[in-house]
Amino acid sequence: MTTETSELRRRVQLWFGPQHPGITGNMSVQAWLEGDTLTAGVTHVGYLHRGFEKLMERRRFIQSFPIVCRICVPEPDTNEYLLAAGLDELSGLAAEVPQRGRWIRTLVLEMSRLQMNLMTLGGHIGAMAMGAAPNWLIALRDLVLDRFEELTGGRIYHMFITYGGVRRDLPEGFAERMEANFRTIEEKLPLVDNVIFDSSVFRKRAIGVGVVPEEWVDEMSLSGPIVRAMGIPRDVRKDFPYEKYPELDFEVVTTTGSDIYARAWIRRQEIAQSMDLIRQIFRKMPEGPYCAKLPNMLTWTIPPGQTYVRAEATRGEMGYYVVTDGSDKIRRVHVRAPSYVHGVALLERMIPGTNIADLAPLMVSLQVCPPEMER
Amino acid sequence: MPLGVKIAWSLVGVLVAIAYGLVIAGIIRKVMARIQGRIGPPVWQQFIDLGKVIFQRTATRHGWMFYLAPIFRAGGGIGLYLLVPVVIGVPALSNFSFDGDLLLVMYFIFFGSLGMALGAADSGHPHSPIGISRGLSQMTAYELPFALAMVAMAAEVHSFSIHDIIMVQQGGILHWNILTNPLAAIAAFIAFLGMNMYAPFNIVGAPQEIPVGPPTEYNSVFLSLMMSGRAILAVAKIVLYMDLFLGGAHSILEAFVKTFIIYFWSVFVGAVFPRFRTEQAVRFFLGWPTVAGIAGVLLVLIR
Amino acid sequence: MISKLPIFGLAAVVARIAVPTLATAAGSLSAAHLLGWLGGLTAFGMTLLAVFQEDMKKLLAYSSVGQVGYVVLAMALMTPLGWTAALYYAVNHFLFKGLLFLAVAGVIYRTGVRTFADVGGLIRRMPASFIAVLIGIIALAGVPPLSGFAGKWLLYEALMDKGWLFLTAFMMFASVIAFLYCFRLIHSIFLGQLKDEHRQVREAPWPLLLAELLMIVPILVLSVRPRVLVEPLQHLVTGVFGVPGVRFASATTMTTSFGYFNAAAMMAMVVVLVVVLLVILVTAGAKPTKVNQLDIVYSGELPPSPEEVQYAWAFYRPYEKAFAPLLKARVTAFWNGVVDVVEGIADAGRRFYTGNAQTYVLYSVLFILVLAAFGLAR
Amino acid sequence: MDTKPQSTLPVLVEPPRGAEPHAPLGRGYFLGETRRQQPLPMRESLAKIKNWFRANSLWVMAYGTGCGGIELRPLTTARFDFERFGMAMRPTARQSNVLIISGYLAVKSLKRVIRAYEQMPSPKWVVGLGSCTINGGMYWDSYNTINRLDLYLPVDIYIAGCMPRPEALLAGFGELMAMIKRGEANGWNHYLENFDWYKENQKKVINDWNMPDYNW
Repeated sequence: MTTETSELRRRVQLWFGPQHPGITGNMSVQAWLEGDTLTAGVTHVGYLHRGFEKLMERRRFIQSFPIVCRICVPEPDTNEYLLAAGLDELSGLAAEVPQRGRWIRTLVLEMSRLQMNLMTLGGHIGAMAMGAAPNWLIALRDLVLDRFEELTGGRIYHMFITYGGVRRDLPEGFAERMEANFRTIEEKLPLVDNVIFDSSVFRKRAIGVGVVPEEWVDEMSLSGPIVRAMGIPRDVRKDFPYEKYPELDFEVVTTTGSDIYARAWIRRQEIAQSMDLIRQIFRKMPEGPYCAKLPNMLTWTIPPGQTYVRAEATRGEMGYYVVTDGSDKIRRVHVRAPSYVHGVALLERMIPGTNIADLAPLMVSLQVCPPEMER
Repeated sequence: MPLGVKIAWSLVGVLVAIAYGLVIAGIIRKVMARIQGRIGPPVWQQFIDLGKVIFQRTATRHGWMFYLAPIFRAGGGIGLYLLVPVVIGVPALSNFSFDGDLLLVMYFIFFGSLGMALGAADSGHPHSPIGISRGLSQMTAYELPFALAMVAMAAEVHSFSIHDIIMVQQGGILHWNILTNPLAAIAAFIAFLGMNMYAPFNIVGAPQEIPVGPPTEYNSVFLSLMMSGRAILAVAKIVLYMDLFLGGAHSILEAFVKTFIIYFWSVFVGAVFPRFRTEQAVRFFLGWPTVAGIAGVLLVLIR
Repeated sequence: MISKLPIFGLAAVVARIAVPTLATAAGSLSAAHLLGWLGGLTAFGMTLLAVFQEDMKKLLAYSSVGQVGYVVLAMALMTPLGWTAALYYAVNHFLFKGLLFLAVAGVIYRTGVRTFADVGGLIRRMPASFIAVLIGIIALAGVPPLSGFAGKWLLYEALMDKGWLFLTAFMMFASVIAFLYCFRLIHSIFLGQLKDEHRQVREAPWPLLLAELLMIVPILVLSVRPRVLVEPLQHLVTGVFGVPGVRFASATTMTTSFGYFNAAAMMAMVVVLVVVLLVILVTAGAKPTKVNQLDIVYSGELPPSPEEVQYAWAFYRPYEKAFAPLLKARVTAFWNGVVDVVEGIADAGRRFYTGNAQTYVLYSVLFILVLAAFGLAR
Repeated sequence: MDTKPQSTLPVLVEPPRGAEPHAPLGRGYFLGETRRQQPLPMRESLAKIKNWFRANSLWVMAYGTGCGGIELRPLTTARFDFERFGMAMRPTARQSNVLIISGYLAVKSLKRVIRAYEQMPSPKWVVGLGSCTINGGMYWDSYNTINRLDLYLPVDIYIAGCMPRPEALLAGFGELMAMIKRGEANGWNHYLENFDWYKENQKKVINDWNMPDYNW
């Protein structure tokens, strides 16, 4: 009469996504729930797959730039920079990129890190249903987007960094307007700190939740804020300096705890760090040309070769492996996307034992960016 | 007053209460929006939403129990409202409050919740029972400080009659229970946060976790009844609190002002907090709100 | 229902011997007060344990023990009102718990499983049993329109009248916890997704349904006219104490020194509200299309089998976590002891619950006879 | 000879994993008894009033199908705030009226979008956001995306751009509201009237078709 209840009936299968407000984009986590604890989870991708790496093999070098920025929608500039840096290196254009061009590239990269961190910090508490802080932070992010629009003409997709430098020089009075925006941001941030880091409920929800063990760092090649939240000062900007980062004065932000709270704290510190770096850039930037003399984009060919370039995105180390074969198109490109590691491998490994309520904050704190996972 | 006239007045009262509940919900959306730095919807947005939902061209249902959730939600709200005197001394607005006492009112709150849970569970969606499991867990937890406060109130006047509890508070603000027994009032008002399901206690419908909990499958006319039920339930609960702690109301205007203040207590708390996990919410209510309630009862015993 | 019989024994014993001694001892911390807290703690602890059961019958067994706790508490009050409450509660509990056991027995008989996770969605196959359980749990939860509320109301009025304020609040808390298992009982068996192997299940056999009907009718009568039962019980109690606890203001209204309650008006209000709202729901708006079982909003994906969509196992896990400090460490040993005892009692009790309708009817008749004999003897 | 009228519906739905279905394949789990084909012209009394209510309370389904989802965040939050026009995000398809296809659609997403669309109660509207929904945009030659959205779903309004700014979205929604008030936004009617055509198109691109056919 009494039979042992089968495993199948003890658990409930739930899909987080693709149509789910708790998911950070168009992806899904198929999870199994027992009581209120997730016992297993599988990440499903493919909802956004466009085949970038394939599409680029059919396009000329300059045609690849509009495509490549769509790889990570909220933070496109890292992708543009990496493709540009790879092509620079392979074509020998790297030596000709003028100093100001490099400074502007660094500026754009930092601005994009700033706006992404502002959004993600709001996401941390937004995933726990606190509406006010994300609203404020996204409004602050819009200020940075305004500057992007002024500089590049686009709010989200900029297509600004190209091989040989950047597309145009800074507009008149750009630094002053940026400074005014920074003052607004700095005025608002203490309020945000107050409702996030001083909130007893957030502390209860975030401290000790979603801890990533230190052994996984090398085993799973983790990077970015996840690693820095363990106290390991690993940052591509310091370890493998690129562009003008060696000339900038900054320390890698670290903390201990490795939980959701620690990662949120890292992002909060990096917002301040980005603003500081941008101020330094404006101070140190020399006058001069912003772009090398470019060859005819329709006939330009790059000699055969291959290279791997990397940069620090807000999510971790982002890398491009670029192969050229002497034609006017890229032979092969592979994107090393941090979200792929964090969103598929790490997330699946962390789901067992997670409370159902903690999945959304966990995903935000791992900063999973679905389009980057699928390319 | 003849029964027929009384029923007619009550019907008017119910409609007014639904409208008032919708207006309050609209103002809340506006206030929340302003806190978040937005303009927010117009205050009458809830009426438009309600109309839109009724005018939906198609509707879907599951089993026949599916009908029960909106009916019980609205029935619980209306029933609760009918048992609570709104304005003292005006027979037209005191509803059927003489047919029941505080215990009945307390259990009528559960009538709506339990019925809603039963109906929603029939949809077969896993989010419904998960949400209900969370909601019922939280309900038992805030019930303890609430019950302590109720017991303190009732012991003070040696009666469970809401009318008696109002009458003992007459004669100025110093006689209000919120001042004569502040500890019990604290316990009750914290329980009120849990009852109203604003953050940090909005664990039932949590969109980031189980969108949107029990009413996931509800649509069209079902949803409209649920929305009006929620509106009148909110009004009935704040009227109950007004009667218990703020000395009731002598005029409709006074009732509006007092209920408004009571409701906004939970909104302002809700605007600046994220959400608890279920077990954290349960433990919270069993912690110092309960201690406050016990102290409130002790206060009555000492006196 | 068997577990109720000792209550009457207890009542008789307490009435003859204990009243004089205990009543005189009432003052500081009386033995009655201790007995009261014992009853209260039993009600709370057993209710809490019932919430976490995965087996239908175990849930009902724990629930019964918890309900006996209420009766013991009411007995310990040593007031006319308290005794009336205790006796009313006992009779009422006999009715709805018998109903629940019968209905659940029907489900077990037809499906052959006793674990919540193994059934579900049976409302489509066994609607009559569903209605029986629905009435049973509404009466058990003490939610207004049905007879359970009168029992709860009498108990609270008696407790407040005696001045045991903390016990009143504690009992309110415990009785709300009962909602948790009430909901679980009905949801996990009858609502949600129907399993594939139960698509051909038939309604419970008619003798069982008849027995259920025998229970439902008195419950409904008591819901409208609790006076029918309270008045004779009152007579019994008045024999002991000399003063009545409950007065009857009208045919349907009961009053105590603390409050009043009109059962018929309540029932009328609920019925009118439900009918009116149902009419509104059916006539207004678009005509609903019935969709099938697995046609649910599932994040845009197709749901897997009904087994994996039904949330039934470990239903109140967060609640268990919240009470973990209470259920852990040193207390565990104590509760384990309690559990062993209770399980022993439940196992013994299970021999009476044969699942055979005739036996149940026999029990009922015997019980009523004993009740009548008891009443006559007074 | 079996004289019972045969179902005109093709058997499409696989039973869930590990289940031995008792009901006829394709009917037991997902399908209702009859498929309700409602030719729904907007000829009803009070149509104007109803449309006014519908237009002023658009509930958008929270489903960011593509890149455009990134501009929906600013749209809902402090700076652009679409709630002041009575719009709100709803997390469940049963309670939403507007489906925003924010950008390109991968074939895998298309399947989920169709399912979500069919579960929404009518009247319902589809907003195509970005160039990708019009002609494929810059992914016109990708092997995994669809190029023209209106082959698969009835699009009521397109908002062009890559990606359109929040202001453009607000303007688009304003236009949609005006269309609804005029009674012109009848995409869902079109879907019902040409149901077979839409299904045929959908099945052409979705190879592993295991979707229930329902339309209410």
